[in-house]
Amino acid sequence: MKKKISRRDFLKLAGASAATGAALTGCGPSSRFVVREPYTQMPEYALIGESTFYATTCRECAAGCGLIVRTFQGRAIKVEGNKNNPVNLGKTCARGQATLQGLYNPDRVTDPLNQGRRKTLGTDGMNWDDAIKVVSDALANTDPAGIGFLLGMAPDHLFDLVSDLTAGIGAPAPVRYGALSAFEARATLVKAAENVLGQSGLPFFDLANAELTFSFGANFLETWLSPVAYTRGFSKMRKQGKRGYLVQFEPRMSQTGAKADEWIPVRPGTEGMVALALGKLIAESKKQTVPRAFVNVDVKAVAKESDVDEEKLHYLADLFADADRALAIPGGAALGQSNGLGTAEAVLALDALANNFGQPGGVFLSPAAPTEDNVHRPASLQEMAVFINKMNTGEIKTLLIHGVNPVFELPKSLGFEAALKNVPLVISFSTFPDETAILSDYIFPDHHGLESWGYQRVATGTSQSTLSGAQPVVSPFYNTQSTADVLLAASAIAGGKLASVLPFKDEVEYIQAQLIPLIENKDANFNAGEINSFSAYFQQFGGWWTNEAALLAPTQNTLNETLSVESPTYEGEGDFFLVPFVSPVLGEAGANKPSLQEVPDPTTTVMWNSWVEINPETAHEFGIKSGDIIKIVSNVGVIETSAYLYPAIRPDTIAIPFGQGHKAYGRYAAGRGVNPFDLLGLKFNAAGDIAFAGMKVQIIKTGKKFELARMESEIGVYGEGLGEE
Amino acid sequence: MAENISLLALFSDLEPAADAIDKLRDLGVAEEQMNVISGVPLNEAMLGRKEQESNVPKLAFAGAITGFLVGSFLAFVTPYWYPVPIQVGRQAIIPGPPTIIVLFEMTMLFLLLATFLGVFLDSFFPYYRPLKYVPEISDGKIAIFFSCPENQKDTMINSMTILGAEKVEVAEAKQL
Amino acid sequence: MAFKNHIEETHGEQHLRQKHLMLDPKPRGEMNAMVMEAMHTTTWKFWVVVALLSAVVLFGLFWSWGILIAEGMGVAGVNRPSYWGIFLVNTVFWIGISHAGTFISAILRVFKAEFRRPFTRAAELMTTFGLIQAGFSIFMHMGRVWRMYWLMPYPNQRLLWPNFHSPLTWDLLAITTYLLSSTMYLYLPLIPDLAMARDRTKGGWQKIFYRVLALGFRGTEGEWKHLRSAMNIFAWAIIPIMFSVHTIVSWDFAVATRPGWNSTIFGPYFIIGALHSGMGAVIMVLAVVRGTMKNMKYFIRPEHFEAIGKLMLIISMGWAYFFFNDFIVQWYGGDKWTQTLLHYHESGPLGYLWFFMLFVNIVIPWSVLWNKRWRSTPWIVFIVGLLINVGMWIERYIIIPISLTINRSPFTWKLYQPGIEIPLGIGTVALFILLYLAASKLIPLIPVWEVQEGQMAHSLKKYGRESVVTVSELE
Amino acid sequence: MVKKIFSWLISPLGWISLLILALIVFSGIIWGINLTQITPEQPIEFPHDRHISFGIQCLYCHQGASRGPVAGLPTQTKCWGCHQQLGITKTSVLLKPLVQAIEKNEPIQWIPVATVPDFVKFNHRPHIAASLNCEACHGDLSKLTIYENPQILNMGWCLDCHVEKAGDDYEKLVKLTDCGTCHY
Amino acid sequence: MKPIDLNIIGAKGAIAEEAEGKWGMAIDEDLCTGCQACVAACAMENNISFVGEEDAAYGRTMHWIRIERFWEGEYPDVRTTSFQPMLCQQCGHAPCEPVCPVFATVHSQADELNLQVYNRCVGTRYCGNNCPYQVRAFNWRDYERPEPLNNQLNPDVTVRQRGVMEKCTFCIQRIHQAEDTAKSEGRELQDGEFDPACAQACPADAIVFGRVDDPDSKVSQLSRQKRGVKHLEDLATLPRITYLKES
Repeated sequence: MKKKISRRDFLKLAGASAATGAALTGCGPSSRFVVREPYTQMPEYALIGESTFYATTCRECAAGCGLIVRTFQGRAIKVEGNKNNPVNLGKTCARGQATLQGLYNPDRVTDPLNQGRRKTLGTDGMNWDDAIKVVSDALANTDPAGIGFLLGMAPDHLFDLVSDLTAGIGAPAPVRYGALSAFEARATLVKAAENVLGQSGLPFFDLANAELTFSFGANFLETWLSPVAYTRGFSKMRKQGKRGYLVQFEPRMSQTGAKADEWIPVRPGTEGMVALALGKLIAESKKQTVPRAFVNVDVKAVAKESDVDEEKLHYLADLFADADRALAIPGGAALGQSNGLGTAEAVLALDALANNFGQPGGVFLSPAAPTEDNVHRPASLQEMAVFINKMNTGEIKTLLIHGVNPVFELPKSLGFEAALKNVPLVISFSTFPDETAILSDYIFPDHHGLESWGYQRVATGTSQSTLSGAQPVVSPFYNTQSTADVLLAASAIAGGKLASVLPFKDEVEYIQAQLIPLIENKDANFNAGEINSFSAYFQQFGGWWTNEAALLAPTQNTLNETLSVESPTYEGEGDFFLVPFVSPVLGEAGANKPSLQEVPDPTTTVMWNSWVEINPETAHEFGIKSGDIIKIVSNVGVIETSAYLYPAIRPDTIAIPFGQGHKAYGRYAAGRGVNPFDLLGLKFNAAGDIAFAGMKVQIIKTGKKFELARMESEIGVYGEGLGEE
Repeated sequence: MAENISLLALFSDLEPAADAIDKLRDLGVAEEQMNVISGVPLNEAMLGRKEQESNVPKLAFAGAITGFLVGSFLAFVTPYWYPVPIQVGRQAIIPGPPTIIVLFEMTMLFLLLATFLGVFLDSFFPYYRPLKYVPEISDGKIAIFFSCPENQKDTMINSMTILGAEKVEVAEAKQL
Repeated sequence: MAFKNHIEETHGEQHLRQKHLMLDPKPRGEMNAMVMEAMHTTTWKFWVVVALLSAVVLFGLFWSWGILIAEGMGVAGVNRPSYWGIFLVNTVFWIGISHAGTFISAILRVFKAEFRRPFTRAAELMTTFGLIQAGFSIFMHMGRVWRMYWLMPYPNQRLLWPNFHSPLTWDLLAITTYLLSSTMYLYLPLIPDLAMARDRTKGGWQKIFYRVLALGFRGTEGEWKHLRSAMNIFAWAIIPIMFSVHTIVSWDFAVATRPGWNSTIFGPYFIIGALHSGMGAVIMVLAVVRGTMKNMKYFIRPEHFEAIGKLMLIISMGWAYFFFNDFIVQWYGGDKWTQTLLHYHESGPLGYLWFFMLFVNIVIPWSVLWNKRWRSTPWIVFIVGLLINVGMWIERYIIIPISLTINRSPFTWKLYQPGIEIPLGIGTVALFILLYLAASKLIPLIPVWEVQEGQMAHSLKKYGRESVVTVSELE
Repeated sequence: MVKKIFSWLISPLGWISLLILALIVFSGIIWGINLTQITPEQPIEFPHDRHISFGIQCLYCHQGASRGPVAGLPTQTKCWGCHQQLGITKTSVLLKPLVQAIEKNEPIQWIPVATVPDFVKFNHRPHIAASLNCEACHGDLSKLTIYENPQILNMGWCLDCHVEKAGDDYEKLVKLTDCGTCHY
Repeated sequence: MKPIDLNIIGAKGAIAEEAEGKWGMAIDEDLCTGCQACVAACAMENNISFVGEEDAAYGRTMHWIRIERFWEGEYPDVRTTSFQPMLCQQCGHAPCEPVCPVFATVHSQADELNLQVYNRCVGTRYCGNNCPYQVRAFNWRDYERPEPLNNQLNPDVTVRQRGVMEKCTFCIQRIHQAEDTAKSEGRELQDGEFDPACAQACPADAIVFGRVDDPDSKVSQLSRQKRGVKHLEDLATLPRITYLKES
């Protein structure tokens, strides 16, 4: 059992570890004259020649999966899922597996830098005392109203710490953002839940027990909310007594669509209308009176507008009506439309019609977070727009950025990069030299996630109320410092109000202070009487969670109010709907991991690059062949990338993955592929999320060609070059 | 007994050479004291000489047997060299058809090696010391080397010259 | 009347003598002088060619090979699923070339085809030099060529011997056997000619070179007896070896569980293919030797091109027969993968190669070589030989990398694009030619004693009014 | 000139000279190989014999051997545990590197001697469990200062012992001679 | 364990009746979501090199496991075939084994696995040609793994040199380690005690690993299901992986 170990002690414990990895030489016996360095002081729990396993939390996305990291002689060797963590139960996704290539990435920020907004990563190193002085001065000398904190998506301890700090000194609350939250349309989902379910919060869909699932754009097997948790749910759904049936409504077949039993290619933006029409037909099929929510729907008109046959609608309605445990899930691109909020409400109304609120295989509200949670969701893009406006007007004097890469993760049209110029002082705490970091005045690199302490509230994905715990698995590889420590130290130096707001010695002490309220709750995975033991258990188990499911059953039933989904409006001129989607493999920040770059995309098997998906029929019409470089023109931008003739996309739609197109971010990411955010306009839906799937674009053949690296064979899979059969 | 000397008679044609051999025989030169050297292969029958012995076929046969044994060693013994014979693709440790290939190739290899070696052994190749030879032989001349007692030298030279020898002289061993 | 008749007869005889080398004897000394002169007459053009080829060998072969070894197979074009590429194509090609030598000097010797006499050595040289290129190609192909010795059977502390289940081990045994025996078979009949060269060289390093190589050969009855007896054994024994070599090479493919490869006809199909390219190569070499070397118009005459041309026509027919045999069996009963493969051969991106192969391997020889005058013309048969060699190389290219594209796992199909194989392949060609050029200056390219022996055996005999060539059995 | 050399070469003296030359080249190669096998110089000339004479067990320092694949090297704090109590530690030239390492808190850079190549996956535990003692492979260290391999650690040596230990137990022999037991 | 077959004329006739092997897998295609977690996990566990875009495009990826999917039908009724993880089938009667001239790929009698002995491999690539599943990966180059990425290398797995063939080992290092642990604790290895990296990572639990010669193991029970098929079964390669088809 572990005692409380302060982080600095830990550094000494893990010590200067082995250099055994340095000269692993392949199949020759030339590993002969290798220097072997033993620990200077061996950690008491380490055994020579045996691996040590640490429980921590995955930081690759905000889902909060628990990890067990195998370390050997002070090196992290392998990431495995934490079997106890209720989010992932021992499983991981590809991104989680590759997290070690972030830790040992050859392109990390190794020292605190006086970056000075250079074009490339600066070499002007500083020492940490000066760095902390810079932060301290910034915090002390800026008018509190002029301090802007921009943090990553995850609701973690740093967010709590910064929230306490800003609240204490009267600065604006920190803003959390991540590209994933825009693609998930989280704000819309939360808003719709508030409207339909009567409570604010992220809905939890009990996929595991559903017999029939209609998913409207929710790509829950890839990146949506908590992919590993939903994949487990999917697996259980398929394995249950009567094999669960999945119908996916989306214009472009996602990986989830590929696993669905039926894929309904609806016109982008009409998902909500289809849901309403289905609601009417289901009620009719069930021989019920059509609830008021659905009475205004003209099924014929919907069929016409959505490009789904009336017959098909009838068939689907019967399917839904006959199912014992039917579930409808709104999400993803369906909500990223001008009518996204209406769509989300309409789909949730289907759940209401199925009467599955709080039932197995139905809709719940995610459990309340174990610790206090001020702002439960990341900022919507509209809120980001407001933030950027504040930057432009000079309202923000000092901007501190951590865990997010807004230059890359925000649509170009929002003008974040330009707005940065209007902020006098920008400090980045990025671990990697990403686009935002190199445009900052200073980079004070945080540890990699696997080198740092922390906790993270699990927003959704499990029925238990969960706080996922993080601890360093290796000693920091470079001269980096925890951002929390930097802020604490800076506050302490600044003195005055700043010091009194955060009277903590270091990060670990802060975390422990936050954990104290949990000791009370005895119905959890472990019990401890006092904080030191509690803290040790917390690290050992990789977090804290309730034993019992803590899901909340929605109460409100909205079927008696008329629902309507207006026709979607699209921005831009062009023949094609543009559907950007997050690369299921890379996510928003995986591009700098070489092995992840080489993991093929599940649906297209493309590696190492971006592509644009076009229906083969359309491509044929335009004379586009596989691998032709295509110019995609929207009203705000132009990008060029190779065409992938994708059989499962609407002929009037093209799709581009998000995840590549970095200009910085290390050797494996920079200069590779394109960023579809360059094309997006500034249309928001009623909940403030960007209508990212509501663009119309033009495509122009450039005559250039670049063959994509594909795992699949074009000959074997598409019969390319096999001649006429 | 008088000391023997070695003589060389050079003929440009087959007939006189054959006649000369008969004559030499008459003059009492023993068969094994004569040696015919030519630039093209001549049958013993052409010169009316008795057939030469060659060990080459016998050696070749011995080589073939050796090769078969070597092949057998490779095919039947070496797979059992490793403590537990290594299994591949559920084939027998000593697979039938491939064994035949190994046996065949090794037999043939050693057969031909022994044949080649046989030529060397039988002909005392390589031999770089001085030998009795005249370069005209490779121009198609036929040379008869024979030895006779020194006192018969002139008789021999005369009779050879009469029979059409281009040149008759005492053979000297020279560096070839 | 009688006078006129006489004139006609002698004219006929003269014509025959002009036509047949065997009836056109020259004194041995003169022939020797001609051969030596051919060997020693070297023009500046020769040195230009040698310099060019040496450069090609240095950069194409050794430099590229160095890169290949240092960088790994990645610089070549091999990939999944085409794990084998041009290296193996070249190996099979060169082994094929090498078959002509044995065919001419062993099979024709056994069957006493007299026209072979002047060019047996030229053909045997091709065998040895071709096999050297084949060996090079195989070693290039290996991912870790520095561990090559593990293929050899030798006692070692690991207690591991080669795997005799593997066709590649059979290959190694067979090619080693073939290389050794063909080299010995080249060397044995060379000894008397080396002795000849020794006698006609006055001094310098050449004298020592010939003296060492001639082993002290004089031409005694015993020496001739042993030599001929050995050559007889060789001629008989090397024929099954030659057959086994190319059959085993074909088994590399035929025993594999791959569509298109798993064919019982591959053994004879490969042998006939080898002879096809080999004869083409022989005729090219002869045309070049006749055209460029001094005095060679006496030794190599249209009658030889005519005879080889006839052989080529027959072999081309044989090749067509086996090709069709292989094709129809696969086409008729083939499973879906084989069907796909055959379809891919014809209509894939490289389908034109398939048709080109059939054109140059069948159409061209059939339409040219039936004509006696055409097939007696060196430059025509040279072009035919060249085309056949290109065609046969393409045949192996189709069998190896193109067929490897299609397997039972369609997710992996990928077309092969050659990389560093091309300079390496050109390097082997250059090395082959270079070795040949060197040999032509170092050893008598014409087996003078064999020619003389043949001329002794041939005579004209009159049957009534006709003069007929007769051969007496001297051997 | 060439002729002269040739005639000299075929003389007995020539043959013998050639033979000697070949021998020199051959022994040069052997010496080169041998160079790669000699025991390297260590940062501390560690006297194994003295430590053993004090009755210290191998496993006291190389404690991983009974538990897992690697026997391991002791941390310098372990060395220090005893050595700080010894007066000689401060004065001995031999121990200077140790003192320095402790002062600077830097690891001692040992050079492993009893190594197998990366492609051999050796595990100490089953060997100890099969009641082999350390001397069986590492030799009698009570007579050595710096460790030297008592034999070349090659596959033949491993295999010999494996076959011997398997005895008549066929199943054990199969396991102990399986390629996958050591190479993966 | 059966003693060695002394049969001189190597018969292959009896293979269909051979034992079912030792280790095996059942892969449920209905559950596999194609998420590639197994691919990444395998690469991380087994020190698999990344080859870069150019080589990846040319069919030189080094993954030991890949997910295959094809397309069926025409738009709008188009759909993918079920995602099929393809890895070494550890054939009982492996076509890759006999063709290796140096015994670099052999059948392990102890573990009933198809072994690739990297240090014995000379790189003839015949095994790769002869594998009907095309799951072997060749080290086309010494692929660069810049500092400090090499810190992550798994010490239990050999780092392969250029010119060497490699392939899935069923994570033999984990098998050995688990067996060793069980032995040191004096007990039998339990079903599900350990998993290869792919099965361990699989979020959908589509990959189940275990003893196929134990009729009670989870993998045996799954393999007995009616929807279980062996890939390319007609080649009589005796694959140890059973694919459970979508019902």
